[in-house]
Amino acid sequence: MRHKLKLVLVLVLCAWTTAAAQTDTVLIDPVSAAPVLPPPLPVTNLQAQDTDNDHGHAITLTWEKSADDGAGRNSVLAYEIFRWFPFQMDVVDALRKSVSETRDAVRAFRIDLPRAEHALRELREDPGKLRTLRFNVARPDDSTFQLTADYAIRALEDTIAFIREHGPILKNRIKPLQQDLEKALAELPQAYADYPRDGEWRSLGKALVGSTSYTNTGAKESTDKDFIPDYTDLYYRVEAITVDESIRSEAVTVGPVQSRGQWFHAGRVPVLGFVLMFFVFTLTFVQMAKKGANLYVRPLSGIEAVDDAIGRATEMGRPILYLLGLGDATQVSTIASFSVLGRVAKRVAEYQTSIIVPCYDPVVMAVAQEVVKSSYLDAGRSDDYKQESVFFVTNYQFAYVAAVNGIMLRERPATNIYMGKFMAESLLLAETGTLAGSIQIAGTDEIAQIPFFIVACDYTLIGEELYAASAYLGREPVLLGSLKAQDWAKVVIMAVALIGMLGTALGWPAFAQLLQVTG
Amino acid sequence: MNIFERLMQLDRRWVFLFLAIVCVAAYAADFEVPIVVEPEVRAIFQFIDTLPKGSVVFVPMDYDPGSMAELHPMTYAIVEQCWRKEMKVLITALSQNGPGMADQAIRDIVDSMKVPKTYNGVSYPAREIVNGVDYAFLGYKPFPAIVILGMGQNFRLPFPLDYYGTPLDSLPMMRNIRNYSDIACAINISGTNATDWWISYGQGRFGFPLAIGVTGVSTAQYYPYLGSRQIFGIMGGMLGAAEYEELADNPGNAKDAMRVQLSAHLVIIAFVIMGNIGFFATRRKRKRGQAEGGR
Amino acid sequence: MMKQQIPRLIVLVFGSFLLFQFFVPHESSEWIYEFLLDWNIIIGVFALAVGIWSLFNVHVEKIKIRKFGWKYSYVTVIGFVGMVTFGLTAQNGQEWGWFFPFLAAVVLTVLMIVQAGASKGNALLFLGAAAFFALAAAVIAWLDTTWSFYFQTAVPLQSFMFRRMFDNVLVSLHATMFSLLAFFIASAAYRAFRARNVMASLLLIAALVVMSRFNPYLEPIFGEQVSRLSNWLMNVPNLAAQRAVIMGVGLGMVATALKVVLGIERNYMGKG
Amino acid sequence: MDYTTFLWTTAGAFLTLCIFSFLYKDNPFYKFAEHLFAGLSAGYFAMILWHNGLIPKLMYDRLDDGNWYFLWLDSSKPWYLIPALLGILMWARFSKKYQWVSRFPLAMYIGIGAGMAIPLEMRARVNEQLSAMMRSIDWSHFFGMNGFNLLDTMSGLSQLIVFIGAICGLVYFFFSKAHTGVFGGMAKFGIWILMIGFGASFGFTVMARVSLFINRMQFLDQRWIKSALATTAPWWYEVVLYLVAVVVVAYVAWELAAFLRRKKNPETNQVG
Repeated sequence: MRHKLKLVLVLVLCAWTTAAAQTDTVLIDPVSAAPVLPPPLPVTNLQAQDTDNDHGHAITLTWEKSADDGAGRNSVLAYEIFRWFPFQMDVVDALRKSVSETRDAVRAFRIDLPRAEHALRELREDPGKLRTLRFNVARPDDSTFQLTADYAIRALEDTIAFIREHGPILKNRIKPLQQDLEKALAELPQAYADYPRDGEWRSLGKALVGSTSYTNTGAKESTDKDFIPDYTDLYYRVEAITVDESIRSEAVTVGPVQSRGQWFHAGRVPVLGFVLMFFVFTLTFVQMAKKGANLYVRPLSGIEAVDDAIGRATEMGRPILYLLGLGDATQVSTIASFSVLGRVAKRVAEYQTSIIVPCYDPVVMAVAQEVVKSSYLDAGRSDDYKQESVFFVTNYQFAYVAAVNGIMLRERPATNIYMGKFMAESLLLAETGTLAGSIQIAGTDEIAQIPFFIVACDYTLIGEELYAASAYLGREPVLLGSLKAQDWAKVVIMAVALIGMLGTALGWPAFAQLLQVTG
Repeated sequence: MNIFERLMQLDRRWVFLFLAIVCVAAYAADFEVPIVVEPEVRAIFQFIDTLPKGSVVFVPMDYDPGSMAELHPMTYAIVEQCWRKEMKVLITALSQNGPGMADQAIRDIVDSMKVPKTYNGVSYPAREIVNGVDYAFLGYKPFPAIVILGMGQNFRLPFPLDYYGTPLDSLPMMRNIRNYSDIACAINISGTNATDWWISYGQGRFGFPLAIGVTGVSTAQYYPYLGSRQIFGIMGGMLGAAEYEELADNPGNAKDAMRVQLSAHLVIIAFVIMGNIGFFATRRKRKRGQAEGGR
Repeated sequence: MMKQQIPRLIVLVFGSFLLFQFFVPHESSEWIYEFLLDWNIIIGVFALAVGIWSLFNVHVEKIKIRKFGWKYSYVTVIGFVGMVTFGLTAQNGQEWGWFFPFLAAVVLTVLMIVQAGASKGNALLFLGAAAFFALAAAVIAWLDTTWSFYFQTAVPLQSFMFRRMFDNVLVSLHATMFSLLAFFIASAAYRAFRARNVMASLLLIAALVVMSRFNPYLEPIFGEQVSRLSNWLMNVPNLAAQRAVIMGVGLGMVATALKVVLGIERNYMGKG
Repeated sequence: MDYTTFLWTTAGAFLTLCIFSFLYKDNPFYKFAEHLFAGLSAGYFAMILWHNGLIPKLMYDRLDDGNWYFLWLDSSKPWYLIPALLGILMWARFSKKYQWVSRFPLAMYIGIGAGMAIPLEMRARVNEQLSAMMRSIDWSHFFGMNGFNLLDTMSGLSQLIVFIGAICGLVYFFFSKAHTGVFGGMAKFGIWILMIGFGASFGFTVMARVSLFINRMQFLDQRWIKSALATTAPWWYEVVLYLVAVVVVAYVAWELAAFLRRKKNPETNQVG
């Protein structure tokens, strides 16, 4: 432990000297030092306000460019932003650091102790093992020093004694330190309010030349280094800087300003609008469908193939392989695939053939088991249901593919159905399926994989068709109603796109801007 | 069963076997693939080739080991060309995991400069490449946009010291180099979106000649900049690298891989054409059969 | 009621909360959001046990009915147990000590349990053997100090065996499986790229043009038009196709998710 | 190359060859590699989840004083007991009778996914694409530098094709209207654009996939064969190399014999 502290000191010293050396180099730079620049003019009209549409902990600064930015002497390279920090922040930082360091030390002790004990035992048995010693032994800073077994044993004994003695002490120190930290955090608002006493300006960063705004986004966790407290008076200042950082404009100060979180995100109104529109469409058409309106849907060959394929499997006496893809159960494409699986499994149960569902994710497997089970129940054949037909393979892309390829060649399913999210493995699966002589029906929303399915499968549901498949297979009016809603939403989208495009072209960009989502 | 029907029902394993044999043979063989150099690559080569001795070529290597396979050959060819022509090279690595790899690449090229070579009919003697005289490697600094802007003012702003910790003014080569106005051109070889900044912040603001080398996947998206003359050349992926190696008469990994790539592509195209010939031949027969059946 | 209505209510409550949470940037809504995401991770971790149970069941079943290729099931079980053992242990020094006997004991324990599950009658014998090997493993673990267990720290993820297994075996298998695509893309192209109708022809021609971009033998004939055309295909029709598919998929996703949240689509959840 | 590295590389190379043998047919070597891959990867995944999911989410991060508690009682975030309990409900799946209990956590899982997806997908896939479409055409490009040059991706004509293509692609996805008349024509144009885009995307991928195979060849050649035949390598490296080669040659010969035998009596001819 002592040598670790020493090391830290040396590192800090090194860092400081390097930093100092670097600053020196800039100052004596002979090329740029030739003509001394006059300081640029400061920014004007500096304003600070809470950043909109966020969770708080952020302030946005806006200003008008310095007269020397892009015009005048054109000497501005960037704008440097400062915030006023009360010294209390240092107290908080220090406490935070010691909490985390103490915790790290306790954690490290837990790993080091058995290793040190092991090394010690080994060394005592056979001093020759010094060369293969895995444990870092503290050594004096002396280049002539030669590590001997005796020294190593003594150092290890020291280390072990140190850990044994200080481990519990450190462990017990964490809680009091944490309480101190909480207390220090509670005092922060007051410390900020004491501006300009007991604090100083610190640089936050630079905004590139030509920019007129800067957002100081802090962390919301009080344990984070960049924490900015909400509802606390903050002060900012901006300076224009030149190539030579020591030549800079006079500072412009702004404040006090407080950050706070918003309860509504105004930039996302267009999304809300579309969601509500869709919601209304869905409810309307579902109601219409319930009342018995005749809803036409155009035939999809991929869907019609499903029935034939199940019939074919029954004739051949071979199973049906259903893959849900690589998505987890939170992904909508997987959820859509569950619905299709339900329909397919019901037909499978009715035809009394069998289905195999190898899964990539345990949760997906659990849901798929429920789905298949209830489909068998619906078909009135719950006795035929075998839970083992829906099983987990592995959660590693190409291992899954290898295993499924093996299943395809050994079980020789009559039909392979791929629905859901597929990545690079799409072609591997589909080609192996063709080799095994299976009829293949695929549906995915992964654009990059659609070409491969189109090429290798007999029927492919492209993109949105995957999401319509369940409604098509179920033929329930309620679900067909929601297809109608999708179509009307498409009409709205096309109309909006056309109006927006023409509007932008004819010099009326307001419409396009209205629908722009920000944030 | 005539030949076309056989062609239609060819077991895919013949395709696999043929492809595998061709690929392995192409990998093992030592034949030269004719590489047709596109004008956007030739522009880079000729620009560098016609530079006078002692000019400074700036090569920012903004990629990490992930895209090494495609981009390393470009760097090797360009830097060696510059050194053979007795030019100076300035290198940065604005990708976080890149500097170590870039350093290794520089050492490799320095080693290969120790033997005399003949490129495009011109013999070049062996040369000892000296750090600070023939090249300077500035290393990595975060925030590429700021670094690129800062270098436009003075290289010493973002890089007071080079990668090896030497102050820039102690390097003989850097004494006369202040900012972009002192370099002949910049060839940005990049696997990240730093290319966007080189184009808009670097070239856009300071107007030096810029060419880029990017990964195959992102090649298509940078072609518009060629049309608007913001860049004077572009090398895309393995193909672009191979083209440059061809121009520089300095075959390396990219040209090696191109042999296999090309053979594989040819095999695939040949099979597609064969499949279509078989398809049309049998279709005519099928149609005839149907017609006869109808009669 | 318990079996159907409550799950549906849960979907409605959580679904609509997260739907509206998107429009509320405030810290408190964010806090719940992050907490809920953690829930999903935690449930996923617990579900893994179910997955592994299923994996073992499948292989035990295979061995039991002597299904075609049942012997290979042992390979899977050994691989799994080995990797888990490597993932929980790390060396303390350079030596291995009794690590490999320990590994063997652990593997044998699990194999005996599998055998007990697959056997028809003498299960007790295998369970006894499993207990014996488990005891042996425990004794070795107790006495041997050249290595230790690490349950709470991620040390084993960097340990010798785990890393080597990953770097050499898993990565090799993964990369090779992936590289099979080079062959499959060829056979798929051969089989499917036939000008059957307009659509297939368009697919075929576009693919051939883009592929020819890499072909130097064509360049002298067509000049640079091929590469320009392939660029155009990638940037114009491909972009249009992507837009159409993305927007359609977006609507389909929203429709499906909405149906699930509102309980219109109930097929994904079991009945009875 | 030291001998452990060489042996591990040999293992990787051998498994690489095993997987490649799948191109001929399903065979014992592939089965071995496949089952090993499945077991190892499941174990790997379990350990990653253990060390990066379970421990940090449930144990480590929840500890404030460095102590390790059972089940987070007494820690400062006791509410993490809720997801843990829900996770334990997942284990109801082990019982056939109480399986339905696991529907509660599953419903939550799906509810969170569906609810989150509605606004997110609406924004990312519909609103953003719509905004991009509205700005996609720069009319000055019709008259300015590019004119009507079809092959220029920036020309006004190309931009117009992207816009119309996307609209017609959307028309193709209409479900509740028959594809007839003008509407049918638009849908047809839409599916053509889709097909051209997909073809281009297919052709573009070929090069990347072939690169994967080149990469595997380079692995076998440079990492394995060259290191075994290196002059500095011990003699037995070469022996190991030849042993693997003998296995490969023997298997090929065996399969060839089987192939010829099948040719003689075609009635036993079987694929795969």
